[in-house]
Amino acid sequence: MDRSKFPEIVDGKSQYDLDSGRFVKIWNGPQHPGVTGNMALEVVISGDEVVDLKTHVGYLHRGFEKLMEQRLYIQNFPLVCRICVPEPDTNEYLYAAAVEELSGLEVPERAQWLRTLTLEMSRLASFIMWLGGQAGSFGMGTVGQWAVAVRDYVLDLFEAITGGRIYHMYITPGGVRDILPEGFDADLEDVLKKVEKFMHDAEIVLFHNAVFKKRTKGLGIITPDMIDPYGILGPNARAAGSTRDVRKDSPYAVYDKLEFNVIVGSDSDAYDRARCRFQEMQQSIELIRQIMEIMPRKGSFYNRPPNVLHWQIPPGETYVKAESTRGEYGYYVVSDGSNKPRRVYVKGPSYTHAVALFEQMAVGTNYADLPGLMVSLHTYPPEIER
Amino acid sequence: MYIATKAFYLFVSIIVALVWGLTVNGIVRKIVARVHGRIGPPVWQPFIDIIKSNAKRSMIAHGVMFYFGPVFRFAGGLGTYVFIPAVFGSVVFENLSFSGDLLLVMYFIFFGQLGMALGAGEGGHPASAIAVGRGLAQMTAFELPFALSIISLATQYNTLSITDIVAAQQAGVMSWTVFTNPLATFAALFALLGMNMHSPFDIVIAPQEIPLGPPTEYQGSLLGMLHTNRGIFVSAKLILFMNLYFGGALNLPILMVKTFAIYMLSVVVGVAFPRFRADQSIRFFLGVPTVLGILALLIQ
Amino acid sequence: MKSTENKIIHPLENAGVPEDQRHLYCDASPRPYPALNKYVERFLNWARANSLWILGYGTGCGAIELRPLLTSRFDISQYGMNPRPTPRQSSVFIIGGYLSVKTLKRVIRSYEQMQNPKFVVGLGSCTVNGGMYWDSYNTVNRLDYYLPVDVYVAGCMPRPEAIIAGFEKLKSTIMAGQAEGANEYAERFDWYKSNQKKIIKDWDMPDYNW
Amino acid sequence: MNSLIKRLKMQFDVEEQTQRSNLSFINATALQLPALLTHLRDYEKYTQLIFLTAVDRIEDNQFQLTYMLADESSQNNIGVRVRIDRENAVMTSIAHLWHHARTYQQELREMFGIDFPGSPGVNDNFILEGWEEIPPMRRDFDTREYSEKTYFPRPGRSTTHPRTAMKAVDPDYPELPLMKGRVK
Repeated sequence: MDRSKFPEIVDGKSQYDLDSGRFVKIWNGPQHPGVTGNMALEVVISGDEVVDLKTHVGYLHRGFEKLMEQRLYIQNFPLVCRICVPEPDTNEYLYAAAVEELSGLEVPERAQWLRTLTLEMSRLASFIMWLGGQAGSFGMGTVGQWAVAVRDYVLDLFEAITGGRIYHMYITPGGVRDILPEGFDADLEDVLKKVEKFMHDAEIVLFHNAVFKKRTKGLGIITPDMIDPYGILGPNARAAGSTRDVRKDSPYAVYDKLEFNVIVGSDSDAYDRARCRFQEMQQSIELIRQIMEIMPRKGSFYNRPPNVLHWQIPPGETYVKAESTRGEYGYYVVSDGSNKPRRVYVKGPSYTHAVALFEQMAVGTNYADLPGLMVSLHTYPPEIER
Repeated sequence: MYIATKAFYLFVSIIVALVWGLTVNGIVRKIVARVHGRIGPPVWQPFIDIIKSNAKRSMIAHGVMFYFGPVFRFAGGLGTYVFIPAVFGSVVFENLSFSGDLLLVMYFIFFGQLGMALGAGEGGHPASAIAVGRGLAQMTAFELPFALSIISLATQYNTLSITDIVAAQQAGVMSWTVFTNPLATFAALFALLGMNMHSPFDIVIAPQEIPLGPPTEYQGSLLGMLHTNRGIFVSAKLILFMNLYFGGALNLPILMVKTFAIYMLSVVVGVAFPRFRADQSIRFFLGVPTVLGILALLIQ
Repeated sequence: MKSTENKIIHPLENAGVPEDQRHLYCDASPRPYPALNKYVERFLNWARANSLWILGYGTGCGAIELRPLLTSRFDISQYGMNPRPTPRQSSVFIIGGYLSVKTLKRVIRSYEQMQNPKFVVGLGSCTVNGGMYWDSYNTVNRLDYYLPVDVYVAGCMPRPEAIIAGFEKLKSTIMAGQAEGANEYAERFDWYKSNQKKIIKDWDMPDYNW
Repeated sequence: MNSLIKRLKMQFDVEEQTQRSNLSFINATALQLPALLTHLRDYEKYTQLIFLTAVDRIEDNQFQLTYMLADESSQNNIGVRVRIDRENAVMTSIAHLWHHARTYQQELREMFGIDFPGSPGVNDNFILEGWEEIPPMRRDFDTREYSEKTYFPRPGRSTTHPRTAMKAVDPDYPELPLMKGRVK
């Protein structure tokens, strides 16, 4: 982009003179309803235009990676889902997959299907909440309210399967914790119909809304040549024409047995990204229906690991990845042969989106568009600082 | 004696307007909640909020102008109301309409905002300052179609007195301004959308962007005063529009029905639209509404 | 701004702030405000309990359950609760779970900017004893060492129903006139400050925030 | 994947270890790392830096840095492992290759104390604030001891070892008590 009218950057810091009266520095957050979660934006504006932005993270740092080194492998299993609150199942799956790969533990077929089901459901729930957030950040509280309510129906399903609304602790190393309850199919279909009705309404009220189009079209454009230098992943990259989707490229669980297309956009402005995510929601619903149709209903769902209190995993290291709603989510697990992991590194896709990319994209936008732009990148702070 | 009676009547009138304004606010919150799929707060919630705001024990100040902000705002709301005849032909509710005309009322609508701007600027919160800038710019924009509409009305009725304008509309429903001068009415209704600060024109108080806008720093009884003003000012604006465009009211029930119906316009638009940015809303007001206003003026 | 209170209990130095900015901040400790006449206070407490404004600050993962709570499913606005985006106007501070030291600093600033009857609800086990992160190097273990807490809602994560029950508890406490956390904070100001300063190593903010 | 490793071995002095068909790790020296990464990025289509992190190999008195790259189709991953000295932990910055490498290096500087001279803003606070101890992710930092010393632990918590905790629930522990009778 043309930076000639913005302050010069020296050593990663923008050189602006606050005393000149041309610039105002504003802190958006951490106590600010406009930022997603608990993070802060240090914004410098000139008039209505953002001339510099710095993201401050670390408000949610709990030291997960350190804590995981202190705990047994099985003790980490309830810990990992806390890393990403709106979509915990990806973390559970990845941790389980990494441990299984290092220890050579087999996973029964049926457990893989159940895992895929919960993964898709959590993707759907997370997307619904994102849609509400995107609408809310542009002042469309109605869709925001509807979205959270509809997401709650999905959470009810999770409660029926796993007993937990937010944290499920369902996907354990070796399989899953339980099978589907009685009458789940009918409940699921019921909820999917509700979600579809909501999406139909949202399409009319939001995507066909002139004001929404006016606000989002042309806002925060990601060009294809930005994808690699900024490490952009997931729908943000796909809206710019990339076809990377971990579910398709290196299928995990049973994604290779499902039929779906990678959703690719063209413009990658905020509207196009919203559109892509909206289509991914529809795709999620279709995938859930597919899974329910061809999922095996009999067989083992859990391969018992050896006594988990003395479970020592042979030395090695691995990197496993899965597609979350924000993009590729990865776990890098190093084992040194003891009963505790040597190192667990969690790679959340928001890490690059919220810091390096957002700091770049925000420059030159209108101050009033910042919250909408931020939500349109779909970032969750907890996976940045962990 | 006359003055004492008059003052008493005025007091009653203000209290009624305040209660009605707050009740409308409560009902609107309830309706919006139902659209959201919620139960919503009780209708009397605005009253509790005001009591609670005044029940705050500690208070902070940012200088003299900080205190004056809500006072000016309240004076603006009060001033708007007392120079409008609330109920046509009623002794109690005619207020001070004999001594003020449309221009004075328009001045008072502006006055409150300016006072608020001064006070909020003193508060020192950058978000307030930004919001004040946006608010004044947007207000100037929607004031234009409104003013054009008022001028059109003045030429139509050949007077600036609100009482006379109401009197001229008493011949029946078809003599209301909305039917005799629809262009001016629509221009003014667009301006009302801006005045009521519902979406899409609520960028001034957008909580996602500049937390709450001008009143960010206000708390305690100052906030209570702002909330009280919100009741009176809503009543005043709605009654003004009812008088100018919808034939006024002959008694309180009609006033309630008509003002509520006018307010519902803002509410319906508000729940169905995201908000405009300040520059976009200014462009909007200077577009269709202004053209409507100019046309109304030309036709007259 | 200078304090308008003449009664200075304990002069504060604001040592964490650069010298040329110290005059911008308050230099007086907070003071407790006595309750008014019994019957007046009872009425005011009723109003306070029925118009709880929540500070919109999601400090941790508990914030995710506040959304269903504030929206259609569990709509707490029917009990007169509303999110407010600014600490000046809010009366309830919901600590949504674990507090990292960095967040605690902002929480203290936000809390001190709230006006006198103010209440703190600690959400989740992590505010009680550190919960799942009890041995983490970055999260505090006991919230009540840093802020006066009125109600704890245990669980990880507490369900919305539990949070509503917590609010009911808070309401009854307020109506009984026992939710005097702000006064307690003022009375034991030195103790709270010393605890806070013990874990916030770089204290670069004023000692008391108006 | 195999042909890539062969090509790399011809140009660089690397060892490789294949974990999966689509994941390989190669060991390189710190000196050849920038050249290796540039080569992978520009000629082998490994255009994306997925992450950069460190593992504390305290027993060897070394840090292991892992640079995880993904190829254009994001099908294959290659992890480049580099060992550097633990006492004087300095590494070449790769912020000029990828913009987001800056934050990874900032984080490593903070959590492990590894310096990356020339990386923009590497000495700024990223996650922690006012940290005075040794960098917390180093193995010799005891988080539990620090927490107990600092954060006023609430009395009453005795042990967390699951053996005792689970015994308290179910006396006949030897089998997995929670799964009993559910496995079909």
